[in-house]
Amino acid sequence: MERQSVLATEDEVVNWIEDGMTIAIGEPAPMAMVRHIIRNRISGLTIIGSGIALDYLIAGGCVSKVISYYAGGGFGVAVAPSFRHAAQTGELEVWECDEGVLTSGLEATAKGLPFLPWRGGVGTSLPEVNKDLRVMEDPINGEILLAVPAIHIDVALLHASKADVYGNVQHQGGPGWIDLFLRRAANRVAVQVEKIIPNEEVRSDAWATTISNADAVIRAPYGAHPFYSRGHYVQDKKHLKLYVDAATLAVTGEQTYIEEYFRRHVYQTTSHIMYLEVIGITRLLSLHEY
Amino acid sequence: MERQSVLATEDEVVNWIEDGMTIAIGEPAPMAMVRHIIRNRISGLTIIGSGIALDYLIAGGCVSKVISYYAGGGFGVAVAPSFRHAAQTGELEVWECDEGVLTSGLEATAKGLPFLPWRGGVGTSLPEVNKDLRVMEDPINGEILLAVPAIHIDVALLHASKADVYGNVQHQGGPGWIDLFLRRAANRVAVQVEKIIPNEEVRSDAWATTISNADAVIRAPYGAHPFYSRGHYVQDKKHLKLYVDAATLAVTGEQTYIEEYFRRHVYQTTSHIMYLEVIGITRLLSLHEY
Amino acid sequence: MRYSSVDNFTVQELMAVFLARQLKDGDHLQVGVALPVPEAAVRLAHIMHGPNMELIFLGARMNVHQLEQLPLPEFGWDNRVVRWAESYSDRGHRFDQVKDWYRRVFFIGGVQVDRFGNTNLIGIGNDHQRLDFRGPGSVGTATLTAHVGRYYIVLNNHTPRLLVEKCDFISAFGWGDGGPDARKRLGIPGGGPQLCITPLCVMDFAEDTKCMRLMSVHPGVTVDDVKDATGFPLEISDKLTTTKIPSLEELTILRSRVDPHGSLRS
Amino acid sequence: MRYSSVDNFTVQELMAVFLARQLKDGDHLQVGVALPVPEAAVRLAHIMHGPNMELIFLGARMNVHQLEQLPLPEFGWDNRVVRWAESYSDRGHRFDQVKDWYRRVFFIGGVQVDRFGNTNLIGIGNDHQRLDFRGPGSVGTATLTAHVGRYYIVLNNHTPRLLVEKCDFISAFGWGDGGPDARKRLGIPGGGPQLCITPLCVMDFAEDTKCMRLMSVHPGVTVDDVKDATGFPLEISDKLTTTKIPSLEELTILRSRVDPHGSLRS
Repeated sequence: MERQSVLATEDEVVNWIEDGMTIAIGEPAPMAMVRHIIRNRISGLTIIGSGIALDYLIAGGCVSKVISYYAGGGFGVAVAPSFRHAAQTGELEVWECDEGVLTSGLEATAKGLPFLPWRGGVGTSLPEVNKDLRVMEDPINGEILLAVPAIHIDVALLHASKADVYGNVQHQGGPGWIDLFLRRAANRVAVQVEKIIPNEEVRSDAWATTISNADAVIRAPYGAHPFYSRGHYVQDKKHLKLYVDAATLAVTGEQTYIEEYFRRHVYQTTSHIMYLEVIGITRLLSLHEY
Repeated sequence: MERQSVLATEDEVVNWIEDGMTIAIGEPAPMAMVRHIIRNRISGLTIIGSGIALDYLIAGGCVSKVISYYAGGGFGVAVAPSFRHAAQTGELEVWECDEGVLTSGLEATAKGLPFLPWRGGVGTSLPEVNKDLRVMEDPINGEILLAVPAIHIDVALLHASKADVYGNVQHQGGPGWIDLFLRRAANRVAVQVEKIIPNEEVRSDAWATTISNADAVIRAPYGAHPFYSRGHYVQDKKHLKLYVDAATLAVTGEQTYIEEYFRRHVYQTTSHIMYLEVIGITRLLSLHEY
Repeated sequence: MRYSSVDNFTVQELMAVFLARQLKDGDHLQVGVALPVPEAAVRLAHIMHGPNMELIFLGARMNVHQLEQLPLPEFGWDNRVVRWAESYSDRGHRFDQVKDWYRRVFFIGGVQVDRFGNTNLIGIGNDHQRLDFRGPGSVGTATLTAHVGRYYIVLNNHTPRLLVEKCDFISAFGWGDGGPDARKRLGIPGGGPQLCITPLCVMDFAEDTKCMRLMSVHPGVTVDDVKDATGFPLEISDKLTTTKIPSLEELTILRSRVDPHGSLRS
Repeated sequence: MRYSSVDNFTVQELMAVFLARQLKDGDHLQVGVALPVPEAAVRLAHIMHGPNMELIFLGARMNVHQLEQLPLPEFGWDNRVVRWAESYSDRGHRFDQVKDWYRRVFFIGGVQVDRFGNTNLIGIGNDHQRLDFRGPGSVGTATLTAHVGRYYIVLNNHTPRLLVEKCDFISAFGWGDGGPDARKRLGIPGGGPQLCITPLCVMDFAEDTKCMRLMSVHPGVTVDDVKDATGFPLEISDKLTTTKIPSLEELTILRSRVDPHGSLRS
């Protein structure tokens, strides 16, 4: 009898994901898996995510609802273009929240509770535009709070520095702020990593283990590209501008550029490694952190 | 202008503590400060603490109320002797809880909330014997939960491996399970450490920093004695047996031994360093971890 | 108690081996302080059939299946066990992932245990502020027993004062006033107590009433011995057996790799 | 906007220096992404008079008073700033110590800001599911503004569409419908918005009404310029002044140690 490895392929993990599920996207963005979801034409998803990484999935036609605190843009646009367009036309349902409201709902799930109270958002429009939030009086002092319902996640997809094959994950420079909230609230978690390390390296610094019992570990060097991965590379601004420009044109009716973008980077490739070949080693190595 | 050091003496920290305050005792036990509280004959305290470390403060006459989830004994007794006696005679008020109830109250404070809901304890006697706990229905699904009121701490006293003089604390082998809850709920926190380290060592592994902005850092090598300090020494079983036997005799009416214990280890010394001299370097060095 | 069988094992060894057999590969095993029988059981199971078990001690998570020896800690708070850690199970937020505790298995004792598996660590008496016997407190048991997938009541004694009709106080809710939906009615998700293991016998909970029921007596113990030592009328299983003794392999591994210092034999 | 003063500083530089002067030693300074003026202000204050300030970026806590240069990040999510970390401010539990946020200072923008300092990052329009302009979302502002000791509204533009009578949606509660007890009535502990700083002027909130009030105009800007650019009737402070320009020392440090690449000059 042996201890079982949880090392998995992109295909194995994408097979967990069914149309209509709630999928959480961490930060740094697990772009290898994001692209694989788009490539597999999964649709009707509820996405917990933010920024341009969220925008990819919307542009890719995968999303019908977002639970998002932030979909900012950059590269000349104030708001992620596909998100903005789909939200304005009503194609996309937006579960409006702020970070503290979202994490309260995630913590409720992780703690096995139907709700958690939160003060941030009292006095704002959040409970008006999001009917799942209830204004409540606390049962002890009668203070006004928001009751945030438990938010459930079917699969959380995260990107990190390294992991052993048993699902012990270690981040360099700290995990993204929301990743551990997502992990704790998710039924299953798959973590892309830059590098697989031996179990002995995990044990040598157990405090550095940020996630244990990941359900799958996927080897994906440069797997956050075109975003950053702490300790490894910075974001690829040129590539992101390419995407943002194409997506911005698409919502004005000019679909050519975004179609070409997805064809070249997603549909014509079948795996993350093939994607990296398209990007090219010269570009990748130019993204060094320091 | 310079960045200010928070390095402090035992006297400076004990001056924060007034009769009747709520003081939290971490784990490993910050025994240098526990002894200094007894030495300064502070009384009427509400203590959040556990086990034999809590028992010292009760035997030392400092405590009128405990918020405790566990006051187990060891060394031949099932329950900490002074705690057991004082609780049975009614001298000591016990705010009955379990770990999850306690941490919910501490988290409520840290989150700026008047209460947090918790499921653990539903169906038990806890809300009957602790009237501060309320059985509530959650405002979303109507599930039965306990509402735990925010628990406030005036000063938390903790023991850790190392810190810089700016209050960045790093534990070896992880902090005690409750220490960070206490830290987050406390108005002020003082941390005894085995060693002061340079700020550069902190920065070299920022993820290892478990507490930042400690209000005071006290240099106290062997400061958890007779308890363990992870990465440094194991507990001193002989010394603990001496204490437990003396405290057990005391509650049967024979005060001689506990008085002698306190005289020798607390009242006749004026500082932690003098206490270590009483214990002796030979005994201390015999407590090596591996 | 020492049995005069060929193997000459102690009742603690019998209990540890029995308990080890209840544990399944993949279980996450959480043992509190000062419980040598469960401590030995989880180690034995981990070695014998649990390469994917997770052992949780003092806030550390470990998988030590490959180690030659997994010796019992010398005392409850022996922090040397954390040297095996792969991660810390709470990192300062012990209760932030109870959702996944359906994978956890827990072990609990008490100063009183009632016929429905409710347990009391608060104390004995009528007036909470003036107890006849003040117990150590609930530790994490109210919370753990509410959420873990299943748990086992493990007792060092078997007396009518310990196994009572009704606890003076309940610090961990077992099957309440009985019935298979006792926990569901209160919305308590965990699977509840499965067995009660004592130096005399093993008891389970009857499916319909969730009353404690004698399932097996240890070698040399009679049903009347158990009845006399129990403070409530005990149901008897129609499949009543004698507790299966340790195999040679189990006892060998227990003594050589888990309990080389003989804690369970003293 | 570039001023043709002797120093030839830009309005962004003016705003950054003004804001730096509002910050006190000991403040914990939290800057969101893509806000170069506050980013520069906290760095400048830290160097000039804040050796005990704490800078919080991207979940990392740092004190970098002793560094020669504290350059602005190249883009919002430039993780290289975490190389200065002494600890991580959340370690996976961002909101577990809001109690201590009375020491924090925060900076906020919006797609709309109303006369009582309520801000809107949700969007513009009547129907939330079919907005005319969909904003980026609340980020952490609803929570941060509820708890931080004080905060500053910092805007890159000053137009009647941005500074409105009433926000279509409120994502961060400022002074509600006005009055000094607007926050207290709702039990919101944070100190609320203190000033609104735009490319034209600085506005405070009148003590009695908590209405936005013109406090100082930037050099070369008239009161009428500000009134014309504001979507609500603006109160004028009886202590109205011209915003004090940067000193030579401030501008030198800003340009040499904080903004060597000239982000605020482009």
